[in-house]
Amino acid sequence: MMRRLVQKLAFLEKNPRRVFRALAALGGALLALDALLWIAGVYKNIPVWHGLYGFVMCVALVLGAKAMRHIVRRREDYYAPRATDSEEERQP
Amino acid sequence: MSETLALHAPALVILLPLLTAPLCFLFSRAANGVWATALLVSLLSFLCAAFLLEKTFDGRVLSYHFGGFPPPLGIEYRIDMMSALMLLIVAGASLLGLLFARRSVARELPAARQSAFYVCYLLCASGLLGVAATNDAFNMFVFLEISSLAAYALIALGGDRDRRALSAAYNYLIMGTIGATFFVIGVFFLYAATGTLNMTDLADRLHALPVGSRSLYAAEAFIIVGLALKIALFPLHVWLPNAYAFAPSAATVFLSAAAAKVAIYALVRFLFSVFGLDFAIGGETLNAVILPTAMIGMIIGSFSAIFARHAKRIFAYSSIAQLGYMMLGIGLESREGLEASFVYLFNHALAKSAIFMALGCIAYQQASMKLSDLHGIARDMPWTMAAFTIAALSLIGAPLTGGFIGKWLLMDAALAQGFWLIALVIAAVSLMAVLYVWRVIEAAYLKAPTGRRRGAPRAEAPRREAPFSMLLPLWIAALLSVYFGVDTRLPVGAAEIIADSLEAAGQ
Amino acid sequence: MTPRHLVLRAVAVLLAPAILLFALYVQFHADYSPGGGFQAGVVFAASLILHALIFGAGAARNLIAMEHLRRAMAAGVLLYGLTGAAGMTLGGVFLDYAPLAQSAQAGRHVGVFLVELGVGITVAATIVAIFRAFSEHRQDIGQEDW
Amino acid sequence: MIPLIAPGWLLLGGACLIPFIPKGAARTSFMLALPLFGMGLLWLIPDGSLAASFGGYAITPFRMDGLARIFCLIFLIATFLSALYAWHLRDSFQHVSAFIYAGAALSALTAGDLLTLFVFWELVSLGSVGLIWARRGEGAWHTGLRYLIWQMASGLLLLGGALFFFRETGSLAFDAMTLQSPSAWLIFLAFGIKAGFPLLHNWIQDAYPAGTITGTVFLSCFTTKLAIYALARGFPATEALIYIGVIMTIFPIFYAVIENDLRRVLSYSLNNQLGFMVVGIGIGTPLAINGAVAHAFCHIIYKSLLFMSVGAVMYRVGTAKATELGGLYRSMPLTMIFCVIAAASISAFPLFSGFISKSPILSESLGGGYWVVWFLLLFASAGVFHHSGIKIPYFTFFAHDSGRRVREAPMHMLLAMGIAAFLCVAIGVYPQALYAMLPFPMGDYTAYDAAHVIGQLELLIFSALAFGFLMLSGLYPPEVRGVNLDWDWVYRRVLRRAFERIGGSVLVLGDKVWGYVLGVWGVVYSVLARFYGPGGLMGPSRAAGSMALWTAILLSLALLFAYS
Repeated sequence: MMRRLVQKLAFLEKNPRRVFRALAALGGALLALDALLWIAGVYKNIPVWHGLYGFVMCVALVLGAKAMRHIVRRREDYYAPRATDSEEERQP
Repeated sequence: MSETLALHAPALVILLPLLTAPLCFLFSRAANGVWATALLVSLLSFLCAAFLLEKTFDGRVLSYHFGGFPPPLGIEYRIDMMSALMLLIVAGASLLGLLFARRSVARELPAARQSAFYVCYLLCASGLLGVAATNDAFNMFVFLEISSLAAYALIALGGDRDRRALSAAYNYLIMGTIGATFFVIGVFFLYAATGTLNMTDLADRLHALPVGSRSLYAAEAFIIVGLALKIALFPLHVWLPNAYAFAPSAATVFLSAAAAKVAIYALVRFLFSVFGLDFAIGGETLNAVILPTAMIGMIIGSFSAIFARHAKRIFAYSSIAQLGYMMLGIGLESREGLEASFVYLFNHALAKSAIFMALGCIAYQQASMKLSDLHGIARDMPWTMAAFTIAALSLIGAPLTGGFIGKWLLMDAALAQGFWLIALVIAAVSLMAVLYVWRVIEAAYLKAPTGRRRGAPRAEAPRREAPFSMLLPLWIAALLSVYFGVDTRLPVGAAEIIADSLEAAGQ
Repeated sequence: MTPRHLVLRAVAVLLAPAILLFALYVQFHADYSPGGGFQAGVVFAASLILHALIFGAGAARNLIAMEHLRRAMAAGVLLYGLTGAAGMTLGGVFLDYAPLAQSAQAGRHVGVFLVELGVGITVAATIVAIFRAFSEHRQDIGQEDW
Repeated sequence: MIPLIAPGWLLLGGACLIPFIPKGAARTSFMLALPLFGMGLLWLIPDGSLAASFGGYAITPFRMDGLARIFCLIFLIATFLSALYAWHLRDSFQHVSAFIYAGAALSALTAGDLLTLFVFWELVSLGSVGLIWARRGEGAWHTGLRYLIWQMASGLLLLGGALFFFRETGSLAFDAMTLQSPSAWLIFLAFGIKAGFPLLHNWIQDAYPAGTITGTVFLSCFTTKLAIYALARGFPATEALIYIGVIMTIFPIFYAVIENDLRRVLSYSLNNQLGFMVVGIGIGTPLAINGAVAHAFCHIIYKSLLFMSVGAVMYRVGTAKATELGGLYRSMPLTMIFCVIAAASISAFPLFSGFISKSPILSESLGGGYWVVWFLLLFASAGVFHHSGIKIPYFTFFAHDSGRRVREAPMHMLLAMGIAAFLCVAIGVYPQALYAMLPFPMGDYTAYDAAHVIGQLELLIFSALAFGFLMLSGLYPPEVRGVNLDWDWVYRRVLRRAFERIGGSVLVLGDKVWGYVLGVWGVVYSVLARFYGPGGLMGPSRAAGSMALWTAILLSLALLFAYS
């Protein structure tokens, strides 16, 4: 079972656009369902808001963080030798 | 039986060691025999003290009339809660110190002087016990002198290992004698003015006297200064560090736990029970004198401890700082302050004796007590250093140890009167305690042991753990200092009764 | 060794027993006339010190060894204490001499006698010992050792 | 029936016994049995409290009620899972530290007064620092010290607060307070440090990646959640908390996106999750508090699961840096699955635990009229998905193949992760069981209505789309080695440099002044030495002479006071 799972994942890994397209299709379907339910009057939320907001904010987040990196990033041994991180201590 | 014991216990607790001392001196040559006798007597004395504490825990006062002459004519021993607590501390410290002493003394003193050590030890203990028990001012002086003379001898006995002990003992002798003289001058002034030496009677007669008697003011000044010398209150503390540092280990254990505390007791007795706070040097004036000196003493003592290089001297200086805490509670002149002082005193006796026992264990294994020679000692002596760490935590005032409750009560007492600054100083001095304790811990646990020391006095065997007979009392003291940090009924209960009675007397 | 200070030595030999006798008088008549263990002890010690002054430290050591002096010191204190304790064990309190004999008065006689004797022994021994300690003191710590 | 021993005390007692049990199966079984016994005790102990007296103060060393009970339960579960995860460990120091840590945290939960709370609050610090020091090495030593200083500062603030509180109210009881007195502010700050308030948060990201593999799993469970409990108990419905919490949810996600060390990413994300809980407490309605508590409950499980899976990778590969990892799904598929489950939980996918606990907080922020807060929390939710939900599994198990081929995680780690993963799903599928244990009744609240589910799914899918879009277009910042400066830069670098600089100049100045002082002293000394020195006027010992002088001075002062 594990082997088949790994094979499937390997296939997906080689075709990232396929994954993206599947996701986009799922997103589109959700938007449609959202709008339909809103029209049918099941709830009073603003339709499609969550999706758009999520997309925009995530892009903003990543780009913002990318910009921030220019300011805050330093070499890895900046605080050495008074710091430790998730790596085995390397021998000097 | 119980009734007979209740009748005689106030005298027995002191007479047992007092009479055993010459007995040992007369008959025994073998140090071990003397040690065993002294231990037995100390145990009996301790049991008497515990019995007295139990008897007085409901606020009862026991009185013993010497020779059957009722006070104020005869000498009276009067055991109230405060006396009983001091008796317990002194007798307990003496017992622990003796348990510890056998191997330590055998290693540190030449065979010829070992019996003398125990005799002096017993005399010193009986003197301190006597101060705590007696209700007669002159008798108190006598006991103060018995304990002091014995203490000088005890310290001087360290001279075989380190000649500096002799000079330390000499300094202590000079200062102690001045202190005792001042004290007795004060007592004579009081006697001249009132015609009595019984302290209860003194208090009554003093208050009946017209206000403004000059000789009484002088009496109070002399007594306060004389006792301050015995307490080693800043700036009269200079004799203490060397005396503690160079005395034989077992003597340091006992003196640090009991001697200065008994002097504090005597001061409290005179200030609150005899003179009362509305007397000449009372109230505001006392506040103005004791609080600053206590605080300066705390800070200076801690600084000296931080910069000291000799492990025993570090904790001798720390004693000066810790005595400052106790004086602070007294200087606050409130019920809470007194309560805090006595709780602190009790817990400090335990923690400090444990610390000096741990240092004694180290001294048993190596001659040098320099911090630089203690590197890596925790590897060789894990049990000793573990107990040391526990006791040091109590000294710092870590939660779940006796030191914590003492400091907490003291801070609470200071805040109760709105003394923010004092509370801050208490906190700051506790942090300083972390620093000097840390220096020892760092040396013992974190530094790699230095190789063979050059010019070592003798070919030293590899360091090993101290013998069981020394570890036992050490661990008893260390564990007790944790126990009384969790179950505070005994120290706090006793201190509450003491504070109540002193407050009643001080009004 | 040629004898010197013949007069002093002769006088001392004559005086010493008299002083000792006087010391005993002061000791044992203390409860009716001025005196007591302390004074008697000092007087007693004075005779021994006189002896030592005249005949030298060696003779004094021969007369009574330091060891015995020490024992005497302790024994005196012990006599005092045990007498006090005896009152305690016989039904009184410490230093209460009444129970020591048939009648209270006789008991107090015995008690005071013993106690004063203890004081006398200790004082005499201590004073001689102090004198010895000073007179036989050797300089073993030089000025510069401090 | 209070005389039953409290679960926390049981663990503390057990911790003292651990060194005496031979290493190996006997000891590990003992360590697993302790939390199980604790759960049994928890089940037996009814609500109530135990009054005692300490140093003349009335204290409540033990108190059990709804709020404490659920936290106790999750702490015990976490202890069990972490201990199971650490089955392979043969380090007594870590074992004892971990159990003192867990026991102290549990005891702090059941503390009914500030003094008891303080005692265990400090013990938590002491126990936990051992898990960092156990990494052994200069870096770990310094990191541990920094961590300890923060924790001790928190403890001292709490102690000071307790003292003032007692002076103000005459009681030490630990109950709801208002931010109106200095004492409450001190206590608030003390809790704030442990809860990772903004600018007080750095110790989390500094210390957690520095812990041992198993130690960090323990660390992630207790300290911060204890602070959440304390806030829920002491400061419910304190409006300041809402805004503090919102900031806590926002700023860490930026750092999490660009951080390379995956355990540090998780630490930032932990900080962000705490923000949600703090907001819930700040809103303070019963539903919001329930949400915060439930979120803490679920959070402990999925966050420790995340730390476990990353830890398992680190155990096999030797590093947890995104730049060094990738493609590990081939070697460690089970670990990957558990990691994805945890990621889905923290991202609040429907049917996973995060969803059912986060929804009440979001609903209440909307219901309470905090529109801006709601917007920002929504943004933070998307951000969580981005860095914890996608980044952690993606860069560890997928992305570019690092070429590392290792063995699957050891059995006991898989078992611990499996149980945690099962709990994540179980709670998500059947939330009523958790809701029933919450301190306030949940009524007929359900997270699973159409609006919630669709809205959340939409948010997550489109966040994933954004990630895909950025990756495919190459806009996504590449993973690079490096450290990112955070607020701790101020004290780790700026203050340190300044201190060294100032210290240096002070030393230079000091040398000059000292020179003069020595010169003057030389003169004075030679005069004094003539009097006090060996053979001098005042005898061989200087000390005795000066002391006598002091005595005279003091006596004259005393007399002066007496006659004045």
